[in-house]
Amino acid sequence: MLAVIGASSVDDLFAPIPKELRAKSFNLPAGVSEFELMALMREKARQGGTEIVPFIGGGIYDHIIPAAVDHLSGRAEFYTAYTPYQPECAQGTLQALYEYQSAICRLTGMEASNASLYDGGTALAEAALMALRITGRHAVVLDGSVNPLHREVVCGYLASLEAGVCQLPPAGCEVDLDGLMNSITEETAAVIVQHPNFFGSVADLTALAKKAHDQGALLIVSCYPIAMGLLKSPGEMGADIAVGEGQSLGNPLSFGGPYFGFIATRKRFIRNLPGRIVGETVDTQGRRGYVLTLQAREQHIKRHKATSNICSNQSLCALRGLIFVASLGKKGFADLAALNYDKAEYAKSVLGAVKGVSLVNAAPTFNEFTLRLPKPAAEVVARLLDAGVAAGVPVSGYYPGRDNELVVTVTEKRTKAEIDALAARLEEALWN
Amino acid sequence: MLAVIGASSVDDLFAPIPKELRAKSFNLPAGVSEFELMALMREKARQGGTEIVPFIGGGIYDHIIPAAVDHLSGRAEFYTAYTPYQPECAQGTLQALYEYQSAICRLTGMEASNASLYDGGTALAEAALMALRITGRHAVVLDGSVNPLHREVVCGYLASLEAGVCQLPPAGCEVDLDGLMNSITEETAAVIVQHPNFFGSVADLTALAKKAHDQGALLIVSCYPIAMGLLKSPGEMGADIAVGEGQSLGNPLSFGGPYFGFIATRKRFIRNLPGRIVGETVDTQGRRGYVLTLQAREQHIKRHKATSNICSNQSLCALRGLIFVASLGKKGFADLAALNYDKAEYAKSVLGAVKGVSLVNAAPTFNEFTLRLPKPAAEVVARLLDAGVAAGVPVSGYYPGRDNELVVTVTEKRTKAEIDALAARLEEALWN
Amino acid sequence: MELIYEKSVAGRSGVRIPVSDVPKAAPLPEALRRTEAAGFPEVSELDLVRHYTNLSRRNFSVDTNFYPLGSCTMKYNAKVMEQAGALFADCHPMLALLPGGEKHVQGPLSLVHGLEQQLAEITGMDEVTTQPLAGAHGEMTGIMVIAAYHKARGEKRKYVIVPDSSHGTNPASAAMAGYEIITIPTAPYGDMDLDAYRAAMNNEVAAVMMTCPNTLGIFNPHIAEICEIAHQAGALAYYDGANLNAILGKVRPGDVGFDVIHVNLHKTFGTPHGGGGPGSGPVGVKKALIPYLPTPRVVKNTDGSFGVESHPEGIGRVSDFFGNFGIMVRAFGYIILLGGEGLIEVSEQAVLNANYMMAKLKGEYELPFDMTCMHECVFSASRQLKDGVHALDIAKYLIDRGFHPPTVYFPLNVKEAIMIEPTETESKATMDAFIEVMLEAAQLTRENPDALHQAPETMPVGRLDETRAARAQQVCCEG
Amino acid sequence: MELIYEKSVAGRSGVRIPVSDVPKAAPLPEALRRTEAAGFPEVSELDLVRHYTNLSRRNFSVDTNFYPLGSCTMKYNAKVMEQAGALFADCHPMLALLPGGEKHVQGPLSLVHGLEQQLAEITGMDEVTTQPLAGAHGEMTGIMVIAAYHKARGEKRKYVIVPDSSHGTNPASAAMAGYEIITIPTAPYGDMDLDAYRAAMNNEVAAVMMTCPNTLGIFNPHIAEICEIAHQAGALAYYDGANLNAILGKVRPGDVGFDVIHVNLHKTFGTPHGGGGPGSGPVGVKKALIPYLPTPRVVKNTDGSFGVESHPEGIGRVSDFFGNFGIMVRAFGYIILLGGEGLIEVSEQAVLNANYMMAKLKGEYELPFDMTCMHECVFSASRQLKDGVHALDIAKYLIDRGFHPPTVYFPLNVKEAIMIEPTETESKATMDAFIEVMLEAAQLTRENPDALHQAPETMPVGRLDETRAARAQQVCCEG
Repeated sequence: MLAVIGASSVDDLFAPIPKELRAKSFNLPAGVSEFELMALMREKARQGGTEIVPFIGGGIYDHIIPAAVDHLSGRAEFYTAYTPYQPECAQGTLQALYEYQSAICRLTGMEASNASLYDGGTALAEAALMALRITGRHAVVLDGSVNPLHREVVCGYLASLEAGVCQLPPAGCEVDLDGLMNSITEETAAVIVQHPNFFGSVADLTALAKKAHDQGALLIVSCYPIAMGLLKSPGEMGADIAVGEGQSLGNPLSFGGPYFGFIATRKRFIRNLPGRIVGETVDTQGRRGYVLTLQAREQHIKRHKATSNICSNQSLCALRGLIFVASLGKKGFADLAALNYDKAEYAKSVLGAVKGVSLVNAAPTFNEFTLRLPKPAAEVVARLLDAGVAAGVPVSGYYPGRDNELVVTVTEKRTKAEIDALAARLEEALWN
Repeated sequence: MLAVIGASSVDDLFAPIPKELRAKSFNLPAGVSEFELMALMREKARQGGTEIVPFIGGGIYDHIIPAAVDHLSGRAEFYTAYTPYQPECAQGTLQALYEYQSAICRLTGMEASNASLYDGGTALAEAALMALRITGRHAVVLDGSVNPLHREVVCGYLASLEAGVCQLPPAGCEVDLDGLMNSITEETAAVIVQHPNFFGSVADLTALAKKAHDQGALLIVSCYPIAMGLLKSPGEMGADIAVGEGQSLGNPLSFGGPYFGFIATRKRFIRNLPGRIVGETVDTQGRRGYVLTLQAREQHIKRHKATSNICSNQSLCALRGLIFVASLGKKGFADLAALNYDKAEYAKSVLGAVKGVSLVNAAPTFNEFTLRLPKPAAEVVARLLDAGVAAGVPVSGYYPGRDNELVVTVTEKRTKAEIDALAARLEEALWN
Repeated sequence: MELIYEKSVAGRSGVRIPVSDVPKAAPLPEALRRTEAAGFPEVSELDLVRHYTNLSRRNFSVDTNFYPLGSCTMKYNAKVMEQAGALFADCHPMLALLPGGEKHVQGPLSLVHGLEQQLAEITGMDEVTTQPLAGAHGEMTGIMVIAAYHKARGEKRKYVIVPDSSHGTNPASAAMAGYEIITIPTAPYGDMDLDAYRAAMNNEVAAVMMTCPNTLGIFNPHIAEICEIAHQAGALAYYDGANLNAILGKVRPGDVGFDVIHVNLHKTFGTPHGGGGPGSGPVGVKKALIPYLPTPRVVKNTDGSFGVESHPEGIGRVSDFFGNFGIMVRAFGYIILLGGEGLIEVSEQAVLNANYMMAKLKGEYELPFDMTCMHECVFSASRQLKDGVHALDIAKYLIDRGFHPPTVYFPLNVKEAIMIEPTETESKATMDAFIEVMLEAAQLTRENPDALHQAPETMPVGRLDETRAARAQQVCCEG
Repeated sequence: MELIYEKSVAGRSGVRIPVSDVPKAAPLPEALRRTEAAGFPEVSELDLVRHYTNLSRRNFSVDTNFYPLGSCTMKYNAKVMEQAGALFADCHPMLALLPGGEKHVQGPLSLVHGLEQQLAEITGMDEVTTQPLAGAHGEMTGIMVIAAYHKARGEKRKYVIVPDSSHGTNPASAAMAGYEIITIPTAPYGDMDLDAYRAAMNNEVAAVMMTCPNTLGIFNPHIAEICEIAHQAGALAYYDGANLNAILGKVRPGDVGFDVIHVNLHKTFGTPHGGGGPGSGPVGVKKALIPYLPTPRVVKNTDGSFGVESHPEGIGRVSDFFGNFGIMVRAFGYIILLGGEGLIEVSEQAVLNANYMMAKLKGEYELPFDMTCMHECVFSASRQLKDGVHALDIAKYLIDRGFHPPTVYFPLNVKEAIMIEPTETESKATMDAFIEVMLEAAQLTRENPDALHQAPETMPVGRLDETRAARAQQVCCEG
């Protein structure tokens, strides 16, 4: 090969790089075999907390994953392909993403979805930016019961653009519907709420949507996809943009990622969607096919005027989400949501009966709820962790001063025995 | 569908079955979800002894398996296909099996391989039957240092056909070359030896092959495939049929199976091979392709006159074996064998140095060797098992009276630290 | 496509082996050392993966195509079972055979025992061994058990009876177990000729081997009588479980009078076929035969733990350990996943699907035995043959249309046989698509038979020259 | 192929959900309940698996085809990393954020920290955050860090400078971080015009964003000077690591003068591309910028354990946890597997391969910048255009011949660009096969250009009507 190139050594090929620019250090150990690597990885995974029974969420949930999801998303043709720039040899990815978009529309009650965003937090931030573009306004109203991790991402994105954020404190554990309605001004591009919210509470957002629309603002709803098997969808309540963290649709916990964010909207706002969109079309012989469409919005064409900078999204995770919902099907998905609801209601009944513990949510909840303990929750959680159970997320970490509150998550994977054991351990931790 | 059939219910379709023949019981629990099933399976796997460090073999060895082997053999197109009866839509399996046959020929130094047999024991039995067919004789001479599990299978197969088996006791831990040569008569169809033998000893079988041939008998060699990276192959030593247990080529331990048996021979004996064989040919346009060939030997054509009753073989396991050797390559395979040899030699040095312990093998060994302990090996092994190490296979289980001997296996996966720990534990078990 | 050997470049390897942490040992004597390393292909991991990935894409398979291969029961294989099987990858079977080893492998042993219990209940047998590694291996094992039984009674019997519609493995297995074969013809009503059978039965017969429903997909109503006739002559009745998928929960061979049965886990119990294996062929027996089962046996101790034992009178070891354990994991899981009701639905749906296929196709294709079928039905291409189109031509046409062909030319007692087994896991939509293509093939036979002779044209290769392969005997590449 | 929705039959499901072990709860108020269940497809597991298996077969991918997609670094992804990633499937990230939780997740935390250390050494930076979820996300994060740095110094700068050959994400990311963009043209020697850059630089510029080697595959010898010019104006130098694969162990951006860098784990560090993601875009910075890195940070405590902290002056959270952890596992493993020497070989082989391609093809294809390239080279189809053949036509012809096309029409500053990046993992044999087809295409252009316009003809679909798609905006199926 060197002869063909006309070089005498590989070093010759690096001659264009001036000597003074060469690396000053490159201090890495020698390579190993894959067997030695796996031994190291197994050791790290052993210290991964997987022996702890998780009653925690924070937007990330321990749900079942059908075996078919792993198998199909592990098909090399899916996971070693790139962004489908050449549609004729990428119909697999393209059709799957089109089916994904259709699934997200059905999940959220919306009309147009993109092909995925990074995660729940960045999806919410992109939705806020989208609302600014659509309305031409410069501020948003953000409910205080939106997941604090997501709020932090939203505020970071908006701060860069010097857009205003009006953050309301939560009304206890509830969405502050009145407060939000009263905070909408003519500068408000969107009202942002979460459904169910960080504390597990569920609210009907229909009136809020109407009020926002009356004032020329949009309603952005961040929703928990599994809950959409039971709860009114953002679309049904009149939301303009629905987003969410897609992890619970077939993506493993995996210490924080990769997951995917979803975003869907009304058809009239489609040109303001960030990211890739797949559209249906036909080929030269009239056969149906799929392509990346509306690319004029994107960074590789529009550069700094693009709707977003996003290039790589989370295709493979979105594919997992699609296969997850297609695996369960319409009824199975609804049944799964109902099972989550039943499990959490049962947990409420036994945890709420622990001496000194009370339930805080005023509204109905879905699969998460908030307890008030007679001791600081952080202390209790730390103690129970050592006993092998993650009892919940202390509210104080995100809402200073609310020391004794604990958000508890119960998915379909938690057994009655585990719930009962949590109640017993909690009582022990509180009173012994 | 019932209307098309003209039946009023599914029960109608079972009408041809007389009522009195109906099942008297069918007492099975209700079905469960795959998640509940996996919980049960994980529980069973947890009690699978995987925490025990294995210095045991018995024909089955704990070797590395490259990740590509799992991935590729897990391709649905391979593992959910059937026997390639329709070659045009089964070129994947057929070409892979042709490559497998070529690999087995190269491994064993032979000219023709079939597409796999069940396991090491049945492969050895099939080889014996093959020798009876080729020579028209009615007995075999079986060396006593052949794996006792395999000998039991061979004797069962031959007993059914009332063929004679002359079993020699092993000469200590060695192949009894003199004894074997002296036992060949004009009724001897084949001499059967193992390479290396059950005790780990390696012998040069060249003279034995010559002697067998001089007397009109065949030499059958059961060989350990990993050892073939270092040792003389059956073909090089003049064997007529080479067989073996293929497990160590890329198949997991999996509590006894599925593995595969391999069998290869001289080209002139090809019509006496049992089982499927893939051959190269061309299509109507002259393109190269592969088909099942020489099917006239097989049960579906020849029925009771077939060379064997085998129908399903172990294709997928053979595929794993192929991908394993193709993954390592010529040099990698030789290096792997050398590493096994080095590890075992090191283990010999440290275990042989344990107080009261001596090495029994008179010949060089490959990756297994035999120790003489100052106590019954069964007792020592049971005690060390509880300490988390399987120290070896006591000889007494298969050779009554040889109570203090222990066959120790050391593959490339055993680390120096594990070997040193075994020595320490052994010393402790012997003297404390 | 090139062979992997043709992609080899000296010095390459797809995987690095671990670094040695022990000293290099003194070399073996030269007389024992290989003179030249085995010529395995030398390729990068990328080239390896691309080769076998692309090779896999040259296969039809259940996961990509409808596969109505009669008598093979190509049902869907649930993905969760692959996850379950992988859990046991690192369990060493020798552990179970070590002194004091059993207690460390209670999980796998309980699984072996559990599967044996499940299969005993499903087949109506008293005890089951999972040792046989495939269906034919089960047949041979079963016949060896029968031989041991007769021998223990001081009898030396010479013959095994099989119907002419039987799988070729039946006579082949009986022959390997040392018996001579008596073949009984099929009567015009589709079952073994009862009179001929009665005439053949005598006290030199060790057993009769029956498949029921038989390979025509027909349930033999005289099956109990056939067992009875055998028993009266001191012979035993052997049930080939290849077609068990038709009668789960409906009929138990043990109840009907069979003494020995083998089942195919890779057919009835949903384990993948692997391109021709691994299968698994457990054998069930009635009480009188239990002592002759192969070694080792997994037993449940009185304290509820599981152990490993031998029957001293048993036939010994027919395979090295407990059978194809990984396959057993999948079958055990399959039975648990579906449960009793689920297994009954399997048979009901399998039979419904087969009868639907039969009803839809019998207008165009000759149906030699026109009666309700069980899980499969057998047509003949005899009408098409008049236009010069063989069953094989139809098979190849189906390939071009994306369907794996049915089994052709089997059973041997039907001319130009086309044997269709849809299985319970296929949807009506899939079957309808297949039916449409079958009807198209029939129409094309009348209009343009040559088009069928050209097929397949969409595959990487067209029809292959089997005669040339058999003559050339090129079974290993050079180099 | 049908959509999965079109295969739906009411009532079917591919998976059973667990049986409830708790009482049925009182229903939610109706006002909160969904009126109609989401219309997900209802199919059996077989239909599901067959659908997506067959769909997968409609893709080209690295594991099936050579994929010389310039600027995307489509190298092979070692299979062992998939096994490694799966080990962490059940690790809940919230555990790390709970009081007392860190000690239970030392494994994953040590891995995050380990990868950050590896990347710092490789890039010559002082600290790295793995939080950004893709390359563009890393760019935005990097620019936000730069903005926070300037803000902390009391400066409000307005502009970010990018060359016209930059990836579109550069200006887009800077814009999202609140900056206006100044674009500098490419000089005839293939790099950013140094005089124009010098002229544009002033104390209102926050940063210059450079890719080096640039998207033409050319290493800019003035890169240190470019950094220096920025620093003199109080601006910072940002390094887009998309092309880092060319210079591993050869050049470290930190040594050269860059202040901020992002790398693409899914390019340089061998993690799979997943059909467009997930990627991962860690950001490295020099010491002065460490305080502004996003929250949370994984730190090593004095006792050797790992903890989670925030920088109070940091830009806050840019994603929910620690980044795309599963991707990080693979990159961490990749660096360990190859080791330092292995990474150097990566770049050497990548550069050798690209120069080989360039040498072999430049006879037939116009090479606008004819000099030694790094890991990729950019041709123009301008000669072919004279016969009416566009870069796109050549791309489509390659599809028919089994090769994924190179990147076309990028970079924007080359007309009819054809951007080829073979990567280090491809063999000479594969490259030679590709070269042969490229030369064939050039010949066909002269002899029969229409043949190229027809391509592709071997795929499930021919050329697709993109205009129609954009007009129809059909992005979701009905029902």
